[in-house]
Amino acid sequence: MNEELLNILQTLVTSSSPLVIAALGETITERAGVVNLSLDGSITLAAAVGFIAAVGSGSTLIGILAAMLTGALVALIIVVADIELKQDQVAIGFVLTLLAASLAQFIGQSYTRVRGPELPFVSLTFLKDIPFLGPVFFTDHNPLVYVSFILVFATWWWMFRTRPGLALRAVGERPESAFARGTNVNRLRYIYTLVGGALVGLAGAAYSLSIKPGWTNPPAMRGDGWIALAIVIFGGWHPFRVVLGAYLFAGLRAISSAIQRSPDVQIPLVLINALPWLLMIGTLLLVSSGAIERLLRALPRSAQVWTRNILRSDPPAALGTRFEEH
Amino acid sequence: AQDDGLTFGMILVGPQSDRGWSQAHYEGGQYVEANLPGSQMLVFESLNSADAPETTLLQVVTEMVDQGATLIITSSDAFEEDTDVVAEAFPDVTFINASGDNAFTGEAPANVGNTMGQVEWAKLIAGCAAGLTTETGSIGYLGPLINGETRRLAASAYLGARYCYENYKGGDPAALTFTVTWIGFWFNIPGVTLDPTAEVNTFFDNGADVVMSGIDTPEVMTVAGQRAERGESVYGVAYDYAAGCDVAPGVCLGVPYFNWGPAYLDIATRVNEGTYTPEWTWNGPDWSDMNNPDTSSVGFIAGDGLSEENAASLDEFIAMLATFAEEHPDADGLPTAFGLWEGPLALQDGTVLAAEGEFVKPIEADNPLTIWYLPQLLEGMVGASE
Amino acid sequence: MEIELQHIHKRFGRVHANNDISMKLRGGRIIGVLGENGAGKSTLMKILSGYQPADSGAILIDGREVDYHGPQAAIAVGVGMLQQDPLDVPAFTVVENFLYGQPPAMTRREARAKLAQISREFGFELDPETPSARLSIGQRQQLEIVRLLALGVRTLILDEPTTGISAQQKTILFDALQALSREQGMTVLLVSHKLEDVIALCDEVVVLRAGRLVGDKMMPATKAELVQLMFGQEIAPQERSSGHIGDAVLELDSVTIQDRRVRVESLSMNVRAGEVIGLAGLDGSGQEALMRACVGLINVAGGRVRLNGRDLTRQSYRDRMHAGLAFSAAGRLEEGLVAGLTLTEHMALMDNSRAMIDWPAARQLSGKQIERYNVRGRAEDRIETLSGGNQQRWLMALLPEQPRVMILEQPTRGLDIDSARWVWQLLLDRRAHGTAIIFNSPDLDEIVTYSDRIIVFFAGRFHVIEDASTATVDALGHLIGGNFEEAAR
Amino acid sequence: MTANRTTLRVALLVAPILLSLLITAVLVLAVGKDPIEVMTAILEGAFRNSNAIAGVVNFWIPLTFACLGLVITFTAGLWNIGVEGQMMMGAVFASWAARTIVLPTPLLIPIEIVLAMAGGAFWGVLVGVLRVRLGVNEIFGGVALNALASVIVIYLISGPWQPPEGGSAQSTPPFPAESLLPEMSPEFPVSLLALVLALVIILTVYFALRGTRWGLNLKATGKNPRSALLLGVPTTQTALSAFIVCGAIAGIGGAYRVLFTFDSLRPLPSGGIGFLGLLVVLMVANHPLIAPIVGFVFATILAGSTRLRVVLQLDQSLAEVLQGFVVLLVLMANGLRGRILSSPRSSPEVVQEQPAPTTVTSAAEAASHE
Ligand SMILES: Nc1ncnc2c1ncn2[C@@H]1O[C@H](COP(=O)(O)OP(=O)(O)OP(=O)(O)O)[C@@H](O)[C@H]1O
Ligand SMILES: Nc1ncnc2c1ncn2[C@@H]1O[C@H](COP(=O)(O)OP(=O)(O)OP(=O)(O)O)[C@@H](O)[C@H]1O
Ligand SMILES: [Mg+2]
Ligand SMILES: [Mg+2]
Repeated sequence: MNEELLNILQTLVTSSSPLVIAALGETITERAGVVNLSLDGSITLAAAVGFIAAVGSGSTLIGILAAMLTGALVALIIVVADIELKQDQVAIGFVLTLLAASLAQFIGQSYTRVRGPELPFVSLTFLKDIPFLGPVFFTDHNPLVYVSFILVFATWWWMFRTRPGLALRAVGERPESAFARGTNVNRLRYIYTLVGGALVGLAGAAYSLSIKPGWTNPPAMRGDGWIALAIVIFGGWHPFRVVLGAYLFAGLRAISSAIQRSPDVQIPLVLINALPWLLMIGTLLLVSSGAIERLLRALPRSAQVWTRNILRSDPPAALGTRFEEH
Repeated sequence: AQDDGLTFGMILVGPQSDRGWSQAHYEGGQYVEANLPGSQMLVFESLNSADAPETTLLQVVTEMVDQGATLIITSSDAFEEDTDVVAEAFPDVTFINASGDNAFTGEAPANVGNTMGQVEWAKLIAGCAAGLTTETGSIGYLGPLINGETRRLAASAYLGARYCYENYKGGDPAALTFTVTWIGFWFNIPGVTLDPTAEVNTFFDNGADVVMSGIDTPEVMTVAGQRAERGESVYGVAYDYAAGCDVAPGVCLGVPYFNWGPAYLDIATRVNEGTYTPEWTWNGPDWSDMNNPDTSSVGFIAGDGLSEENAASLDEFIAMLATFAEEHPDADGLPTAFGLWEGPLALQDGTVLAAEGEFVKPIEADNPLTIWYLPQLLEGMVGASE
Repeated sequence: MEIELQHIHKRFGRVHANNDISMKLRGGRIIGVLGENGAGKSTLMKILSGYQPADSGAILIDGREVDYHGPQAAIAVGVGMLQQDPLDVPAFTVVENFLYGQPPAMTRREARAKLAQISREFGFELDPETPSARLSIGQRQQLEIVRLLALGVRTLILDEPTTGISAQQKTILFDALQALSREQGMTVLLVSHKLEDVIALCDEVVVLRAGRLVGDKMMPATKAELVQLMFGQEIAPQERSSGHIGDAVLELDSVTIQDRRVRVESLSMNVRAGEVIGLAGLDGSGQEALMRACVGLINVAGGRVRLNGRDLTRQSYRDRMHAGLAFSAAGRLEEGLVAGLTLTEHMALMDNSRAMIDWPAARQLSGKQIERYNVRGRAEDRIETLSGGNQQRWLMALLPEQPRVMILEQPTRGLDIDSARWVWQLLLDRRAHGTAIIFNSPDLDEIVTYSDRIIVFFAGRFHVIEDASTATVDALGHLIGGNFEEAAR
Repeated sequence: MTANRTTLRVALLVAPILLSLLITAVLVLAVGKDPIEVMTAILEGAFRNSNAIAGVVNFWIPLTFACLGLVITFTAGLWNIGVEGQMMMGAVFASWAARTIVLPTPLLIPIEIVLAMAGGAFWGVLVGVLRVRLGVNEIFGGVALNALASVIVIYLISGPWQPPEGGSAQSTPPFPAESLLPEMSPEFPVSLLALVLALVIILTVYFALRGTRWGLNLKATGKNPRSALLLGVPTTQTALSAFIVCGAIAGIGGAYRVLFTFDSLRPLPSGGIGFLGLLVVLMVANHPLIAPIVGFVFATILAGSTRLRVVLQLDQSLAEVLQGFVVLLVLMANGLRGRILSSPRSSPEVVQEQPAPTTVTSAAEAASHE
């Protein structure tokens, strides 16, 4: 196995871990029927708060907790505005996207480029010796990367293999049915929105405590929140596909930057920056019903069924709607 | 609005604490405050399209003049054109645009001057440190946007690296890979520039073991530090700011930097006395002590990452440059030649820049084939020229 | 198990949906709950089953007052309700739907076993691994009944359970309900507008009107007696009507339709002026697809659609409307009326002749139509504040006066007998002027009563009954279950 | 009872504004500055002389264009986050005309404005096609197209349109004087033409929404595209037309930035004003006449905040934080009002009109039914 390739993949796994964590968090939230649109702002704010707390306390753990709390707090505003105040989730989420980013910039001012604690790098014994997988997945990552691995399986298991998972999915699919079975719909929406928000916050900490350590203006993770939201859709709200989407995205991004270095390619440098966004639209097109139907029309009938099944990405049926008991 | 001293405005493109270009200017301004009695600095940081897209230079200058500023320093080539336009509206205020050349070319109004440091020297030294240290024979250079300034700095680093790789380390200069990646601006603006963190990682992943920073901010050192902590033997070279190595001292080979204090103090003093006539200056190092904060406009501080043996070679190299500089003294306040910029040298497309035995001219009106206007990277370097 | 309701009150804003209702329900009986639209039947049932709290009043079970919040609590004391649209989770499989809500200790395997056991008992066929989105309404009802029984329910409430299921499924359902009450002593409450079903099944009926309990009666009773109880007056049974049938207006020429759920292959038919064609079939058997293909909401995969000889096959919905088709969909507020717009705004929307809107004219026209269609509401009211029956009337008022062909999905969906007759009166008026009508309905009675021709669909296959006067509800019931061969014999 | 309710309504209108000022004050105190000085600096920055007031108006004009465009898309139930990119493309097209076409000012300006409208409309229709034809939610389409517009602008500045002496990725060379919008007077540097155009657009949008068939189509499509379609509204065209018209109006805002504010094309020429417009329109529940009024307040804060940085060394983000909190808290207070006022006795009134009931993932329902 080519050493350089392993290096590149290892870096990819590290650098996409915040995307994985944030997209999983949003998957959980949206599975419960709530849209937390604020990701691009709340990741940034959590990164800032997490870093400041880590600098203040000297402990990355406290930084991580502060970041998770921040993410949960932003999510709390959305769910309170939705359930208690009957305000549109998307509107509140959008306002929070901007507000959280500005707030991050404000509180981060005096921490710009300050050196702070960083997460250590850890390799997993035994696992790191597995050929290929070892060097890529289990060597020299910060602990949050391993947390992201665990989260993928844990969310899948919780959603699809446990009884509370049934309730979680039911709340996002058909809240009336959940209510009929004694599930407290809005309480679950509170809980999972907060859990999802905390994970979004964790993603912020992964940035400011390791992947892009410290605080800078403009924040280095700007834009990734939108990418994470798109990955959730691409991933069809399924943890495995979501994580696949995150890696795919990071991989394509890496390839695009490799193209820039290739001497034969004469793409104006700035246009390379268009690639992530073209990718985002491309991935959404791939799973959007309108585009699928257009695509399918060109295919033979036999291919239509499995194409539809692979690409289908149905949102939880009650996503973004409000539930009132009476 | 004080009568007893000079109020001057310092407009920065990045944050005043960016551990790079903007902080160096900010500290230059503080140096003026400390050494020119009664002087007071007004600062506006992060005037750029990402942080303050709604704010124009005109608005900022208006506010500063309102507060009594009679000298405005716009500290980036990003402000070059705007400075000229705004200066027309404030004929009684003196403007200094750092790194621009419009006072030299005559494009600027009468109240605009320029100043710049001859950091090319320091870049030669930094390149040498990289060339001495690399084991894989692959050096990465993280560049900002592409223009004459950034090309000549990257090229200086390359010349230094090639020279030392060949002459001290005994390597084959043809086998030395020197790759330049441009991110698109002086610092990271997500969505606008390439992500410097990712680019540095890519350099290292692809076999480079030394990466040199050409941008305003210290991502190169951050990533190199992280990599070293994971046990890789990689190194970084910082840029712009004297304390640039602090980010990751153990892997820092050194930092070529600007020291704006002396030049700004000189200008501010003369403006305060009413004796300043706008001009273009390009200030060199104080070869007796490159790192003297009161006399040297540019400097190089070697880092802890440099081995003892290589440090010795580097000192030898610096001494050689100093001798060269003594032999080619500045004339009319302008440099006459830079070390290692000696033929045969060709541009990437093969155009001859200097024939055997000739020196490339540092700057000349209407001559693009000079160091200041360097139109392409040099032959032997990998990376886009425009 | 004996249930007693005491002085139940429930208000929604100005509407007094349940007004001082008291009644006693004995176990082992099937009780019909009757009343016109908006009488308060569903409200009362929801209160009894914990879906809604009463404003005041008490519920006593076996003499002890219960005070529960939520349906799960009602189930715990033995009262379960089967909603008209069964409350399952479409994305879940049958076994997941069954398991969800059972005691936490139950494992997937136990759930599977119990599901199979109860299903077998009643002759239900439920594959545990099928997603419930793929089940018919009848099967989803069965699933819900099994689920409630597994939870130990002793009183079962069913709100209009017989619309949209086949005759076979209805037989299975009724057999099951009878078994539950006769053999297991359970109380069954059946809300229904279908008096035939009530007569066939119930031991007793209670009647609500305008929120009050206005009568109860032990069965047997005749349909006329029940109508008298419900409306306080007799309503003459609707006569089979037939108007003057003219030339073909709408021609379908080997039309093939493919939608997500079904494929209808090569259907040819001429619809003639003044003709009423009824489409029968279970949900999603092809009748909706056919109607939507006629108006251009679904593309046809093959064949031609012509109106008065003009080829419409590639025309858009709007062009077809201009050409002389009119369409109304089953979901009033989903596909038809725009919640948030006033009656006048709806009226203005129908006039697309000018770029500027003449508001005074639109208001005036609305006023006229409100009067003519006897709509209870004002021109400036938002449409969603009207009751369902009045919304339906406004939908009719918006339809063009004399289209060539009206294509109507379930024109009397959810309406009581009186309102439904009124709607048909309006439709037949138009038909008398030569408009052809194509409609579908889950109510086979309605189809038999009003159609000149009937097309029965089953899973995309179809069977045409040329002379509707020969059809009976019973025969249709078997046909919609797919027994085309039997019918042919 | 009614008196009480009126008090409550007023209280719920004022409280969020006071609360956001309070939060901002706490933030200011936390960084060791004086909130009163901050307010003074903002107000001085905005109103100290006619020149400063002109600065406010110069933010208000493009903001108003953005707001009125957004009123149209929100009426159609569309979340046009792409407005920022539409402004940028308006700026790009206007810049092209300014750089390329040589004509006297009175002839050139109309051409520039028409081209700016075309540019904005073009960028709008891309979001629209993605949404109604291909099922990509307009929020994501908008975010991506904003980024693409920004990349295109930077490409032009640092590539084909760079200054002769080489790009610093900051600006094109200044446009010829004939191509720029003239200012009213040196003491009040505002473009009269743009000001008049803004007022015309406000009234046009207001009356178009109230009195035209198109306005009613927008409203019906926004509230329920399926029903609207079945009632004969061409929903796809209506949604696309909303994007086009919004893009065109926003494009004028972009043109104003390059033809008046900057005199050249800059990175991010829209300057975040499109996003600010979204906040304003959300806050005023999509009202075409109130939006410009609230917009003026926001423009004041924006213009005044430059002084904050010079005088008090406070980051510009403070102004954004203040604006964000105002909008957030006003929305929350609206909800609170709905909650308090819909007591069980009164009929369940439809809680205050809110733009854009669409959810993030509801892919082009309108389209799939046509
Ligand atoms: N969208 C998907 N992407 C990747 N893998 C998937 C996806 N869906 C299912 N799988 C794979 O299939 C296995 C079963 O997944 P899942 O739990 O979703 O299915 P199930 O248990 O059969 O159905 P249910 O969703 O009802 O639980 C998983 O272990 C997973 O590997
Ligand atoms: N959630 C609610 N909000 C407001 N009004 C309601 C609500 N539920 C019912 N109503 C009103 O209460 C009255 C009784 O409604 P209910 O649904 O109980 O009637 P019903 O007898 O079941 O009628 P139908 O035969 O049409 O099903 C109606 O006027 C209805 O509009
Ligand atoms: Mg110049
Ligand atoms: Mg009912």
